[in-house]
Amino acid sequence: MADATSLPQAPLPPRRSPLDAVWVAGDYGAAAVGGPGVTMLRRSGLSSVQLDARRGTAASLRAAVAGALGLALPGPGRAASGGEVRALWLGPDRWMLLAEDTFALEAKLRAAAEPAGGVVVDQSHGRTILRLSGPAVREVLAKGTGVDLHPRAFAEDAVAQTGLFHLAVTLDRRRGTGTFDVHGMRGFAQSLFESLCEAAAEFGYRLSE
Amino acid sequence: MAEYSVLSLVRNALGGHRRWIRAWRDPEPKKRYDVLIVGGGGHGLATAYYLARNHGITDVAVLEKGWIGGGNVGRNTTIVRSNYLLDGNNHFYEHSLKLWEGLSRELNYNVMFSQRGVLNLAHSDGQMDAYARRGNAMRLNGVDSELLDRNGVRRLYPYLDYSANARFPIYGGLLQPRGGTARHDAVAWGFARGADRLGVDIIQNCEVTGFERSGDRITGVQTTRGTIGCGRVGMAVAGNTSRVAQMAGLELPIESHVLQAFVTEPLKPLIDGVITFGAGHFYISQSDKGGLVLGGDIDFYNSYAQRGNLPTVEHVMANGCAMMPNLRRLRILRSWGGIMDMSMDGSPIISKTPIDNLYLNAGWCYGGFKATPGSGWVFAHTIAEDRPHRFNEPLSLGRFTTGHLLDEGGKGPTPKLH
Amino acid sequence: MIRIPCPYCGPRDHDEFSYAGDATKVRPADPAAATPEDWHRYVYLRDNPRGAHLEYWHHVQGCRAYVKVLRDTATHEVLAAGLPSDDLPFEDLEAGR
Amino acid sequence: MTGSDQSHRLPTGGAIDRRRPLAFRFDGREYRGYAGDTLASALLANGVRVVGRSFKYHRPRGVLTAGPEEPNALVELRGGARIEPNTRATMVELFHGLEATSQNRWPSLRFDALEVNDLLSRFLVAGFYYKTFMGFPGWHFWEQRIRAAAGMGRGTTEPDPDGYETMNAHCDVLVVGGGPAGLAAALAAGRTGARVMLLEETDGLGGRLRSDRETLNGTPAMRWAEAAAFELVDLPEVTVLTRTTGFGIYDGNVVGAVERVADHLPVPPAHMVRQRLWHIRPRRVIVAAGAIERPLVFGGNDRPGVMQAGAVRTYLNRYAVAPGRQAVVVANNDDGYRTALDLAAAGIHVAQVVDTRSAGRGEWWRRAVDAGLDVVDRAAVTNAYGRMGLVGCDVTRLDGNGGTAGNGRFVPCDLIASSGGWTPSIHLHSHAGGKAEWDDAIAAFVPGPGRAGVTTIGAAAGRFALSDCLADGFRVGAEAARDCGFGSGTAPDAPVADEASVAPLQAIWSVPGTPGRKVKRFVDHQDDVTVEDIELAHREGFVSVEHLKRYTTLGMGTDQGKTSNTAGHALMAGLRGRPIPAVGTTTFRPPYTPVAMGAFAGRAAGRHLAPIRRTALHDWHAANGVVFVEAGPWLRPQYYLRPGETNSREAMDRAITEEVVATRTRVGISDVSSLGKIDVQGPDAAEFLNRVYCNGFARLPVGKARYGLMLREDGLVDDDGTTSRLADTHFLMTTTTVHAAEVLADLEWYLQVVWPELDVRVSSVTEQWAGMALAGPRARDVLAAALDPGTADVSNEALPFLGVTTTATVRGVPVRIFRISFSGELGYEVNAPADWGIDVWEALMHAGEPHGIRPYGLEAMGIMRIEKGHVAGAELDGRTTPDDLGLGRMASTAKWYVGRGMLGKPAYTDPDRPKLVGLVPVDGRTRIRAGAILVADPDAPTPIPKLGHVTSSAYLSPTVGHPISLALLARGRERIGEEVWAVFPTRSQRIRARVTEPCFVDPEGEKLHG
Ligand SMILES: Cc1cc2nc3c(=O)[nH]c(=O)nc-3n(C[C@H](O)[C@H](O)[C@H](O)COP(=O)(O)OP(=O)(O)OC[C@H]3O[C@@H](n4cnc5c(N)ncnc54)[C@H](O)[C@@H]3O)c2cc1C
Ligand SMILES: NC(=O)c1ccc[n+]([C@@H]2O[C@H](COP(=O)([O-])OP(=O)(O)OC[C@H]3O[C@@H](n4cnc5c(N)ncnc54)[C@H](O)[C@@H]3O)[C@@H](O)[C@H]2O)c1
Ligand SMILES: Cc1cc2nc3c(=O)[nH]c(=O)nc-3n(C[C@H](O)[C@H](O)[C@H](O)COP(=O)(O)O)c2cc1C
Ligand SMILES: [Zn+2]
Repeated sequence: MADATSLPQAPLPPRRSPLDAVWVAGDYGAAAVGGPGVTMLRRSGLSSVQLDARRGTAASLRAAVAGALGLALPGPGRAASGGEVRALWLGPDRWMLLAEDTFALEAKLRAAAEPAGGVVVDQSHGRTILRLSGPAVREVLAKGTGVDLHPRAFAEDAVAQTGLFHLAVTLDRRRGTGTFDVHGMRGFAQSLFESLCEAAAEFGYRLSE
Repeated sequence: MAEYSVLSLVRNALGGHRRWIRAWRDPEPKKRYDVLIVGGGGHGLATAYYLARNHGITDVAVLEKGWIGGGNVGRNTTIVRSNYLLDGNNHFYEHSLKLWEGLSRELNYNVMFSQRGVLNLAHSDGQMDAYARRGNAMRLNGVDSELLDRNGVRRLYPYLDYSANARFPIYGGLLQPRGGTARHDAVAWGFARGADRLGVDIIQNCEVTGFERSGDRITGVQTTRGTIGCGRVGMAVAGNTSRVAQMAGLELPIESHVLQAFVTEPLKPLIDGVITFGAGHFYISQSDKGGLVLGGDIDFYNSYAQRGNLPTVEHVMANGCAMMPNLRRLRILRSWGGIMDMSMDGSPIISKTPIDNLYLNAGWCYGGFKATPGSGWVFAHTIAEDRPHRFNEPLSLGRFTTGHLLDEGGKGPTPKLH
Repeated sequence: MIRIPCPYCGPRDHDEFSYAGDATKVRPADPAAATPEDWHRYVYLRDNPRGAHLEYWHHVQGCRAYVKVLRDTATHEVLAAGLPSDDLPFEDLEAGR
Repeated sequence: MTGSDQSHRLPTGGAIDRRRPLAFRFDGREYRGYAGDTLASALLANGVRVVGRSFKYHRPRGVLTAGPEEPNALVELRGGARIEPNTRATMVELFHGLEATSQNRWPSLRFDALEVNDLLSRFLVAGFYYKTFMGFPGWHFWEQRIRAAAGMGRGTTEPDPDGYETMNAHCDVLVVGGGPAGLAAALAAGRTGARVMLLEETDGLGGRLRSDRETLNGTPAMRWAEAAAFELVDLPEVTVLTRTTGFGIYDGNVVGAVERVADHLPVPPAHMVRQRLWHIRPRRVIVAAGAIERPLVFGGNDRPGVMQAGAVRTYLNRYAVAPGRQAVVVANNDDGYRTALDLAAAGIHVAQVVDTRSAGRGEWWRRAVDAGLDVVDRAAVTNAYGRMGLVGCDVTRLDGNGGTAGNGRFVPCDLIASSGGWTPSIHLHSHAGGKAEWDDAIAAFVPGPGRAGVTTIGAAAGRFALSDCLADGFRVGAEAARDCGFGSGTAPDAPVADEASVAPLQAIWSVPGTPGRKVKRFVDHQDDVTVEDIELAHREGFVSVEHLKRYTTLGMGTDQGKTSNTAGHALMAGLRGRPIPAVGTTTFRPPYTPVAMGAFAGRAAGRHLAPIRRTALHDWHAANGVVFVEAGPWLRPQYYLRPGETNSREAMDRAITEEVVATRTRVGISDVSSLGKIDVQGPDAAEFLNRVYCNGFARLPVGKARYGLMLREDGLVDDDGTTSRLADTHFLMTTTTVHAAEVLADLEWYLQVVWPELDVRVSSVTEQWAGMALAGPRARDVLAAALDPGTADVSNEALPFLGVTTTATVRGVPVRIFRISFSGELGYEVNAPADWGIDVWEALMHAGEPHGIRPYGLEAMGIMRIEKGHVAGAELDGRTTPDDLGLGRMASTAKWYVGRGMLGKPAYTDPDRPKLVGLVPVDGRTRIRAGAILVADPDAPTPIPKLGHVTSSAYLSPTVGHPISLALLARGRERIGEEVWAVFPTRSQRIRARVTEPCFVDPEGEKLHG
């Protein structure tokens, strides 16, 4: 059933983040010459829509998504960007598609993907996304994950579903030097945030708006 | 004069300790024995001892593939208690605990059984209720138990984490004052010496590699030291149960898993009794030598390797340090593992088997050390009388078919969860 | 750390997975035709071999696939890994054991 | 003690920084050392000889070694909450203000009351405690005394103030050990561009080169090591970690290592952890851990002043410390000559060089003789004298048959440098399951076949010549890199070592005593295991090395037998008349050297033990008087205090009662976000649910919800929850909070493994939706008022009990509304996208204000579900069947579902099984607590037969006005109306209880449907 996704009439309240109570922009941790080792920002207000291919529909789904979004769904361990949308491989026949809007992506996907065998599940509110960049990012993440983040092993557009400080996350290695998006579960966002801050403290870190 | 006593010690000291004799003989295996016990761990040795002592059956050999006590009896965290919820377990373990209370004198061997109290911590109302139920059930069975509130726990152990920083606050606990620890190696050696003195042959470096069958009966066992004939066979090989059972064509409700244990550098007395954390698997006590002996969860995968991996080590330590934040600077001296025969309901099996003269003692999971004397007692009875003792009737193999499970944790047939 | 080569994610630490046990156990295909004895064997009995063991690991913190792993329970060495539908060389190993 | 200010510091030399003197204290007395010293070298520089007491006999002991194998010089480092007992003085880098205290002595190091044990030692032989303490007054009495005497250092009861963390690493080649072999390996691998890590336990690279005066191409070999270190640092893919011990190899060749980040500092500065635990996942491991010297076993070989020869060289050359002024050197290998020459070069009088061999006259012997040293061979030190410090020793000829010839000659000395050969550090090789093989040439175990990907080189492989170590390193390093796809595998050229040829070692496992003299010959210094103890163990049948270890405690101290095991095992082999390899060695276990528990725990300490899961409504609760309670990972509202109210028992009781009353009479709202929510979609979704639930789901209409019960494969109840059909092929399943993750994993299991033919996709949407239960007679009014007009009709007709609507919006936010209820009231569960959860909650609160709405927490929810007889965790305890819970009729007979095959088991159908019932106190007042046991006769003799137990209880049901409980009672349904005893012996309680139906409120469900 189409949930109430026919675009609502009333103006929507701004979306809250589970980090509202703890996120105070500023510089923290050790004072680092040459700027903080890590800069963190929240990627709020995105659409994160999970797209599954039903049994035997992966190929038709790929074609449908390519047609509608101009995006080739990536293979295992990879991300792909197309237009305004970024797609992350999450698991066999499963992707997360992200865009900077509130409902448009979900609606688009329902229209394009469902007929092709896609199963669309909105997860926009269930995941909290942090963007980490700076010279110490790899070291900070390495304190919490067993995935090899060296560029030889985890190049741009690499994606990993893994544990970070014992929490299930998706790591998305963005383009540019040392920029990672970390997608975590909303309920654990504050724990994840605290772990990242503690791990980053020795390098100095910045919370930016 | 008892063979071992203060006086004999003094007398021998004056003689330069030259007159002590072997604690147990090192005989060549005979061609045949009335009863063969496979496995020279605590249970096998205790069974042999009680066969001779309680049933007068002395034509017995214990066959051990390595050195006696080299299995789990020699690598466990030595916690002895009888604080079980379900009657089937509680009566059995309490019988065992009573035997512990007289064991050193019985064996003329100091097994250092020390009733320093076993305390289980609770971290939620639900857990307090569950402990209350257990404590109450124990009392109705005549077993000691005390329900402590948070202050009661604090009086016993002032240095646990009562701070606001504790992730899982301490609500209270269940104390069994008669619980405690024993010197694990001494238990194996004491039973071995006791059995030996009653005529039992203890045969080391003798691995059982197969069974000789005649119809539904076992006529002998093949070993690395030749074939040995027998009237009856009792199997008490703990982590190796499935392998030996397979030689007899039995498939059992058992998986083998590795449990790690740890000891710290020796310290002056720091922890008096046994404490277990309730918000994660962790238990700790202090050995008489001074090392803190601690353990936690199994490694969660089938294993026959007596060693585990870092995630479990770290998990155990994290739980320990959360319960007692003063542990963090203390150092782990040694870690090791033992292979545990995890049964499908988490409770032991002491039972007859589909094979007439083959008897099974297995499924000990985390907790068979405390059972050692009791297990030997009822297993000897089962072998001698060809029927279970009343305390091991509920521990039959048949319960998995009938559904009379003894699932203390309610975890179902998932061994890694017990 | 056992390193498990997830067919999708590549080698990962075993603590990203949750152990799901013996993969040689096959659930009775036609439950109505299965006898109590069949259920008993499926639910309770285990081969529990020392050596090559065919087992499932669930990549819970990863792609959430159930991965079939052939692992030596004596050494913890991973001998092969695949999907539930894959045939791993278990029989060969068993025969040679 | 003769300590004046650095009286034993050599005037020149050493790798210490004489411009940086550091003050420190030992046992309260102030001393000075230099940067670059260890605590041990600084104590020796100050002439401090006795630093500790042995474990059992409390014998005064001095520094024996210069490394991690130190068994004697254990101190309590620092103090207070930072105290570190049993710290090896040889491994502590000196820092300004360091405080150390000697341990295992009372009242002082000099006068230790328990030294009486040394006099009683003939009684306190190995295993004496097994033979006594069995009678009056009982073991417990003696145990207290023995425990007080045992142990070593003191722990603290205060929390450790410092931090720890974990670090993960990957590399192509990992080299453990930064001596010449390890440096060469790291260089060879690093130059290829491979990712290389090098671990070194001490503070600097060089290994034995830091201690020995070896040369390469005529220049000190240490120069080469320094150059190598510089080159490594410059290679971009090479990581060098000093102060880092590789403590164990685990499966997958993952190496655990601990980095002592701040242990060389007085306290860790802000944001710096004390220690860091590394998980290193290398493709190839090269172990270059070096070798450990063995002391010779002779009478009095534990006297303060007896030291390992290699350690003597370390103190001389690296620390510029004279460990004595008058030395005797004794060895069974050429190390004696090396050491004697170094002593002489440092200007220390070498009174005698003793070679126990009959065939030791090689090039080193010649050098010693040429240097004018007094050399005697076929002789040994047979006894050493001096309680608080060595004063001399007997040197006696050996007769070549294991005895002595003639009387010993007394040689005055304050230092004995002894070497019994070197034992390769095969620990890591062994952790990885590698075999140990006996090498007669060096009389030690060397690595045999081992795990693929792990190679041991240099001294750790029994190759002691510097040239061999370098050659090994370069070759194996290059090969390892090549195996990872880097370089050609060709070893770089090694520099040429200027080495004298070595005369073979001749093992001597214990030196015979001087006839007629009772002497103690220590094999294991720390645990006071003597040659006589080993003989006793043999006599009593403890002849396997494992029995020997456990009976005598050989090798069980903090040093784990690093200096003692080889001799101990060899002695047993001798007694048994068997070759040493046949007797074998005990098992090597991690950690290589002791590792702090905090390092393993990492950041998972205190409240970080487990991550905290917060609901989307958390911030609202926090701002509105909530008291949270831990529910697994979740923090959930337990109850709400009034503004400004402080928490107390009374406040809690009142809050809970008010919350129940408000909900039952008006309207309440609670946060149910933590319930598991699983999105189930696909053409086979209905069939799938039909198989996993015991009740039917195939024909659930779209827009309807149904309560479902799930069994485990063994037929017992697993989980319950309502599942709604949102569209023909789309369901939303809910689960209990605790089982949410497990249920999802089970569903995935069935879909991926058991029924791959079903076309269904499942995913967790727990986090996507905030869940709120709105309940009470006014719930509909509140809901209707909160909805954006026209978005949904929630009238009883349009949205009857178990109806579902997904069209509504609240403040523009799309919500899902399910008409279901746990409290038994008219109720709705409203799900809102989590980021707007608080907005929707506030809208409902706002709409509820005129109706007196109250938020309610878990306690009130618990009471209301007990009032309704709804089962929860305490009843779904993994031991109950559907029928036990009164849900037997739910289990379909028309279809197959998980668990059905088991339900016929005799025990499950036994009429005596406990069944769910209600209980009320006959006196109408006394609470029957959960955990009470139900019995027919509380005065029956023990064991008292049990009829069941109380699962859940409400101390007061505000609705019915008295306490109520749920229980599982044998033949319970037949006993309704009867009375039983509920006993609670741990609180000395027995209560008469009447058995009732399990539902206390609105049994017909009128409220629900109204
Ligand atoms: C780390 C750890 C901690 C534990 N902590 C506790 C605790 O605190 N309290 C508690 O009560 N219990 C504890 N246990 C459980 C307890 O140690 C065991 O349940 C108990 O020791 C098992 O019985 P056993 O002594 O007979 O076994 P074992 O000592 O293992 O004896 C079995 C013997 O059989 C031999 N064997 C195997 N196969 C053959 C063969 N084919 N031929 C000949 N011989 C064979 C083995 O070599 C072994 O010696 C713990 C276990 C472990 C591993
Ligand atoms: N005189 C002799 O007979 C004799 C005997 C043995 C060695 N040696 C000499 O010693 C040197 C041996 O060279 P090498 O490189 O093989 O060994 P080494 O002893 O020089 O270096 C080993 C290094 O590894 C470190 N180490 C040990 N275990 C570690 C661990 N688990 N984690 C981290 N670091 C660890 C040690 O601190 C040390 O620095 C050569 O110079 C050789 O000639 C001489
Ligand atoms: C209760 C207990 C206390 C122990 N105390 C020590 C100890 O103080 N020192 C030590 O080296 N090992 C100690 N161990 C561990 C043993 O050395 C050994 O690791 C264990 O028995 C397993 O044997 P294995 O390592 O040879 O396989 C202890 C073991 C147990 C069960
Ligand atoms: Zn995966």
